Amino acid sequence: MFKRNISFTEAIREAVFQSIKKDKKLFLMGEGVDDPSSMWGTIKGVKKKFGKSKTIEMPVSENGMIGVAIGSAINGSKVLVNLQRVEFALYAFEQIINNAAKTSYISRGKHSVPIVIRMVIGRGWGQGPEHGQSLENIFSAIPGLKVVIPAFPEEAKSMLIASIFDPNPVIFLEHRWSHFTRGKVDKKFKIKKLKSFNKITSGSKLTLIANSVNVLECLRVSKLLKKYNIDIDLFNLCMPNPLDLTEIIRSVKKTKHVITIDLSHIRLGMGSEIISTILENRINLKSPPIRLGLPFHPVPSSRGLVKNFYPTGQDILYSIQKSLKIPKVKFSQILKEYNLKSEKLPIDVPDPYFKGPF
Amino acid sequence: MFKRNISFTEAIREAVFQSIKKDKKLFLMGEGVDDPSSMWGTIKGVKKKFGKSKTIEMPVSENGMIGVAIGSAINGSKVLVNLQRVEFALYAFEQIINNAAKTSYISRGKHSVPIVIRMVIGRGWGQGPEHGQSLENIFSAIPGLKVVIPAFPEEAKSMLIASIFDPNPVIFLEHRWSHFTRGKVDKKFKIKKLKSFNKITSGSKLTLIANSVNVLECLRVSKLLKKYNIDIDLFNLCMPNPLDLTEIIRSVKKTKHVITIDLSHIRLGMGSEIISTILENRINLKSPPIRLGLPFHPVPSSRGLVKNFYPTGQDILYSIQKSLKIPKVKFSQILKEYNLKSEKLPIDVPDPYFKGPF
Amino acid sequence: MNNNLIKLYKSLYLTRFVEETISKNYSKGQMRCPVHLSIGQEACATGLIENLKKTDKLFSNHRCHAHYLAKGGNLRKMLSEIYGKNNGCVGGVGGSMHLQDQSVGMVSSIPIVSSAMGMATGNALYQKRNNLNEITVIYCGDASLEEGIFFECANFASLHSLPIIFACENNLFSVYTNIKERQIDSNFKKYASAFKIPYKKIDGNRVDEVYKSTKKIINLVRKKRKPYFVQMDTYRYKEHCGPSDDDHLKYRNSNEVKFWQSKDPISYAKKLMKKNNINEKKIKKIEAKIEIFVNKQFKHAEIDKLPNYKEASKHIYV
Amino acid sequence: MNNNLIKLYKSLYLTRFVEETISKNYSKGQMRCPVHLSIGQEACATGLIENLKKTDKLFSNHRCHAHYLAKGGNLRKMLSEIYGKNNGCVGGVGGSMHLQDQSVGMVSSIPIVSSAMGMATGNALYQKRNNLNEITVIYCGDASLEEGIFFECANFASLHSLPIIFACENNLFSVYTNIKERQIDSNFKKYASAFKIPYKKIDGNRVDEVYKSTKKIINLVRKKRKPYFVQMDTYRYKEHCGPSDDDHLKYRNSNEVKFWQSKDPISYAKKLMKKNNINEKKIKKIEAKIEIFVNKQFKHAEIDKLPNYKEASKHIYV
Ligand SMILES: Cc1ncc(C[n+]2csc(CCOP(=O)(O)OP(=O)(O)O)c2C)c(N)n1
Ligand SMILES: Cc1ncc(C[n+]2csc(CCOP(=O)(O)OP(=O)(O)O)c2C)c(N)n1
Ligand SMILES: [Mg+2]
Ligand SMILES: [Mg+2]
Repeated sequence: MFKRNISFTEAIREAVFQSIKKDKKLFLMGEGVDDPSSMWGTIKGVKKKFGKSKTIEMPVSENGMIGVAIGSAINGSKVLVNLQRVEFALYAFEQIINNAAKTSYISRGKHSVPIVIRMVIGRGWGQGPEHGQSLENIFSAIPGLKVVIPAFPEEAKSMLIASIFDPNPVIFLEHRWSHFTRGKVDKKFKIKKLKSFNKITSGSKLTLIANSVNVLECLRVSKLLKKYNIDIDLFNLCMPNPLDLTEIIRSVKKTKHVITIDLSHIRLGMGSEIISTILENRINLKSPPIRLGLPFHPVPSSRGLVKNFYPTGQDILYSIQKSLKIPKVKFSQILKEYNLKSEKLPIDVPDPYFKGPF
Repeated sequence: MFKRNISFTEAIREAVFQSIKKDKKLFLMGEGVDDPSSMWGTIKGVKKKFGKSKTIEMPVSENGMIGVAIGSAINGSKVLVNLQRVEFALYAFEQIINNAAKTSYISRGKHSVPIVIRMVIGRGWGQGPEHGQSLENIFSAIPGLKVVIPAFPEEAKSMLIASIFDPNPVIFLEHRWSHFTRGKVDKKFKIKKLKSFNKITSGSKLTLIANSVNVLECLRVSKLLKKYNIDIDLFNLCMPNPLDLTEIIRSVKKTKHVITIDLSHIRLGMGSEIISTILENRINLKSPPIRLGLPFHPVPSSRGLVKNFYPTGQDILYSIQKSLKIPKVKFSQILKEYNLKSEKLPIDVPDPYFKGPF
Repeated sequence: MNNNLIKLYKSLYLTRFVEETISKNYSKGQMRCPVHLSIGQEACATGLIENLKKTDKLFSNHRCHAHYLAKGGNLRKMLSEIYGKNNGCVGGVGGSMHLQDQSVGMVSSIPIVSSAMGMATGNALYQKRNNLNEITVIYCGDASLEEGIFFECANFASLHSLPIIFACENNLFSVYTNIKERQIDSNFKKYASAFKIPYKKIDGNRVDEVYKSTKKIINLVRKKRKPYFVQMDTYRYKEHCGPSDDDHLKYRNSNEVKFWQSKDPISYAKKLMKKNNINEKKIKKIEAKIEIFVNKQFKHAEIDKLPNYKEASKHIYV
Repeated sequence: MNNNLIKLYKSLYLTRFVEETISKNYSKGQMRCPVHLSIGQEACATGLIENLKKTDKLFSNHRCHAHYLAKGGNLRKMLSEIYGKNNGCVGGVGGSMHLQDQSVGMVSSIPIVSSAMGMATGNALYQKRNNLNEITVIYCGDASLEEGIFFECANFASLHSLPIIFACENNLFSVYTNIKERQIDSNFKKYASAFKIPYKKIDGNRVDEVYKSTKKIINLVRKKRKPYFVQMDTYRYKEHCGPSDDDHLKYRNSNEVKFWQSKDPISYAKKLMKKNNINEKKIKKIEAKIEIFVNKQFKHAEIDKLPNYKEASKHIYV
């Protein structure tokens, strides 16, 4: 296994290039699919390398575009659709929910819809209310869709490949800040099975569940706490739909403490489903579950207003303290070390730690 | 207070007529808004009574239509939009989520969007996968929207009036089966405050939360159990967004037993939010919470396939037994009485009990 | 010519008889799903689809019985589906509004107005990209031209020169609402022209005209790989949804109703046959055979079993 | 005439200078939100909007600075918004893409392509229903004509004869993508005709032509209460989003770029003024005054405070 340190962007691009090579039925579709930005470089050069038949430039017509993707796919094409922001998909909810999600069900499996809809979640630099939503909980409330959210470059590559070769419609959510992360990525092309969770760190004290950029913050926290003998079972909820909670149930049975972090709003977020399921499973927690995530209002633009909006490492630490009742003295030491290590950077750009390498 | 026994349909119609009289800024909009069916009679005769300026017939263009409603409303019109099925709104998610929900927020309250979007939830008679969804959990995951779901004629009237006179965008969900219910309804026009829950029966043994037609079934169950000294705190979750759980928390603190029934899928349904919140509030339940609702797949058409799809009175009874551990003998007696009273009717039409009067 | 006429008549009569039988038996309460009958509109389906190859792909909407049958869809499976039975073409999950039969290229019927439009356009893209000798036909109603997705698809189909026919059945109504209340007029050429898509208006009640005109159009689309818009004016006899007449509601002008009844596609085709020396006896024989066949399929569907509820949770994913 | 020219020039120059200053200062990292500059396209905004009354209502998209300013929007509030400050026109929640100023009829800017279209049409419906002497103008880009909602709104506006102007700035591009890859051609008359909406194409870089043509159109729309489609061809100088040039990316033909630069709307207006005997000195004086004013507003915005984070959870509901 040959692993190199590459960026998330490069990992996505490698997945795309290798998938095109593997399966000539695959092509790309989107607004600006071969423009100089090419989804922030993630699909740069596809046309140059594979010819113009592999990229279809689309008019700014999202609902029609998704319909076209579905119609091509039920015939045997594999289609990778590229949307620069999750919000643009709102125009296409009709096609996504009525047709992409239900075609297999209604046709009794005779038709499949092997499309992947890449959507980027905006954050920072004043994205604001209509360029900063994630909506993963909404897509996860629709049976028939798969929803994939990679956090690390390695996941980005392997999960994009798995999504492309999955016969079902996949909503593939990339956080804009994830694009900057770096990490070791296997050079090989491999189709792995998609699973709901990737375990990031192991521990016995507390189960921590997050995804996308929040996992990076959790990882930092988990590593720090390890030094203080607080070992954490950290899970990346990288496929919230379909949701298989077996591993989480097992973990919480062991730790008896659980914290979830939603990428979107806490309200009706993945955390609510996870925690309800845990409770239905008769697990006696030692302290109440805690949900973190976004408060229930639109994303404001100004950096002054996003203070207290996104969960931070500190928020996570405080929640862990609350759950585990870490002694005050010890906790203030932890907090001190955390604050020392995290640079004081503007709130609206990714923390350098986020770049990895992971 | 003069109350008559009228149907849900008549209650809606009375609310519409009285509201038009009260506020000349109100008008109706929709596909077939003044056709012979006129939303199953709920808005019959508006044009005849109030003139054609009160009804705007719309092309079959849902996204444009909602946009037009919003644009009229921010100026001071009140708009009541009528959609025969929830699914038709999928075309309009863009306008609902981007503009209806966010206009007040973005304009810092300078604009308001006093629109009500009535949508009917289909069930029975083979509605199938694209005419039988409810999606209330999805609308409730969007901050800025209000979501209202009346169960009884009285609620239908008072909550529709309240929705019309609310300055915010309201998704008003009517279950098709609710239209047939009858009950006492105050003749007066009154603008009441919208609240998340209406308490239907009071009790100390268990907290039961449902909405729409499921409340009717719960009411039947609750009345029956009362005879057996099992008194239930039954709540109608008639406004899932914004969600105020104060009353529920109080009730569960008392009963220590909770069951939720979602109108839509259990997965990421209102039950998940309610149960997570209860747990976060450090309430020690005496038995695990139970969530009922729809399994996580599309709505099939055939009456053969909807068996086991919608929660029934029996399902509710079994869940209550599971939660309260009702002695076997007693429970089989209860079940027997329940079965005696509920007629054996086809699964795909409303039970006569559902008609009320309530 | 005569053979052709007979073929067309068979398809017309089959459709009419099937739907009349649905209408007749619906009140027995065994077909427990909404039905949108095409009675009166059959020639739009038959005339065009008779020119298609089995490999050509068809998409439809809520009013899909006629399209399904004209394309050669299995009748037993259609009826079983409407009856909600396990032999239904989609096992009972869809009902009347979701008919499909892969084996004959009847790809999908979607009861959300215009929702199949995007899929059909994507299908045509697939055909073009893979140099198939197939074409795609999307049947749609007059109201479907009010949904934005139609314009998005028309633009894309024209821009990429796709082999797709937008086959619009203009019955002047969306449910109870006249087109005058929804569009500026009922000449759809203006929409086609907006995307430089060639257009033809055809009397949708004359099966020979539909057949002849669309034969040429289909050949053109097949050869030139480019879209075409066909407007077929026609009229529905029954209520929008359900088995009955609803003329007592008076949302349609009674002269208009009479006018269209005088143009009944079945009577018209019959006259045509007679003109071509196909005698009454022969016609009766054809009809009788169809009736026997159809009645048998209804019997089958009636006695088919309800699907097992466990099927309901299958195929959510492939 | 001269007074008019001067008024137009002031608006043009204000817009240009404000945006040049944004461009110049952006790299300082204090305007922390995406900006879509209209440099090169100013005459489309100025020429038309100068004819509007304060009570007329304007809607815009992501590229809204010029529209906001031409409509008389408060500059300080605009800049404070872009700086993410508490004096911003929407208190910092929106940033550059959500400019609005109720006091001058700048109703809303929505950065989702075509999303404001429905609201604008609804606004025109309101004006018509209430017999107001107002009209509505929706500014939109060439790409916005690819979204289905545009057609839905055009149909409705025409059907109900609403006082709305679809003011389309055709800068030939959607981000980096030429209109040729998105639409069959760039003559939008075909879309307007599909709904029998009167149409006029105007050179969007000549403020006098925009002004004169739209004056007539606005009068017509105001009197006749019916929609109009105005196509203004123009060109953006800077990158789609951001403060810089991006000609090195070569997605636009360099001759094309040069051609449009030779048609610069500011230079053109200057020449016009000179022709009308407004001398260089007078022009310089106008410019200097604007520059002083603008620079002062930038200073204000820079020193405005960041909003309190507690504001972020307000106004979710009215
Ligand atoms: C998006 C959407 N809006 C509304 C409806 C309700 N509806 C069902 S059929 C129909 C009429 C469609 O008219 P047309 O397209 O002309 O077809 P026709 O019924 O006349 O054959 C309508 C409005 C729907 N199914 N989907
Ligand atoms: C629905 C939607 N799709 C895509 C985008 C991304 N986007 C932002 S601006 C833009 C270009 C729009 O082009 P045009 O309407 O011509 O306006 P211009 O930028 O040229 O002024 C695009 C595609 C968006 N904001 N909204
Ligand atoms: Mg019709
Ligand atoms: Mg443009």
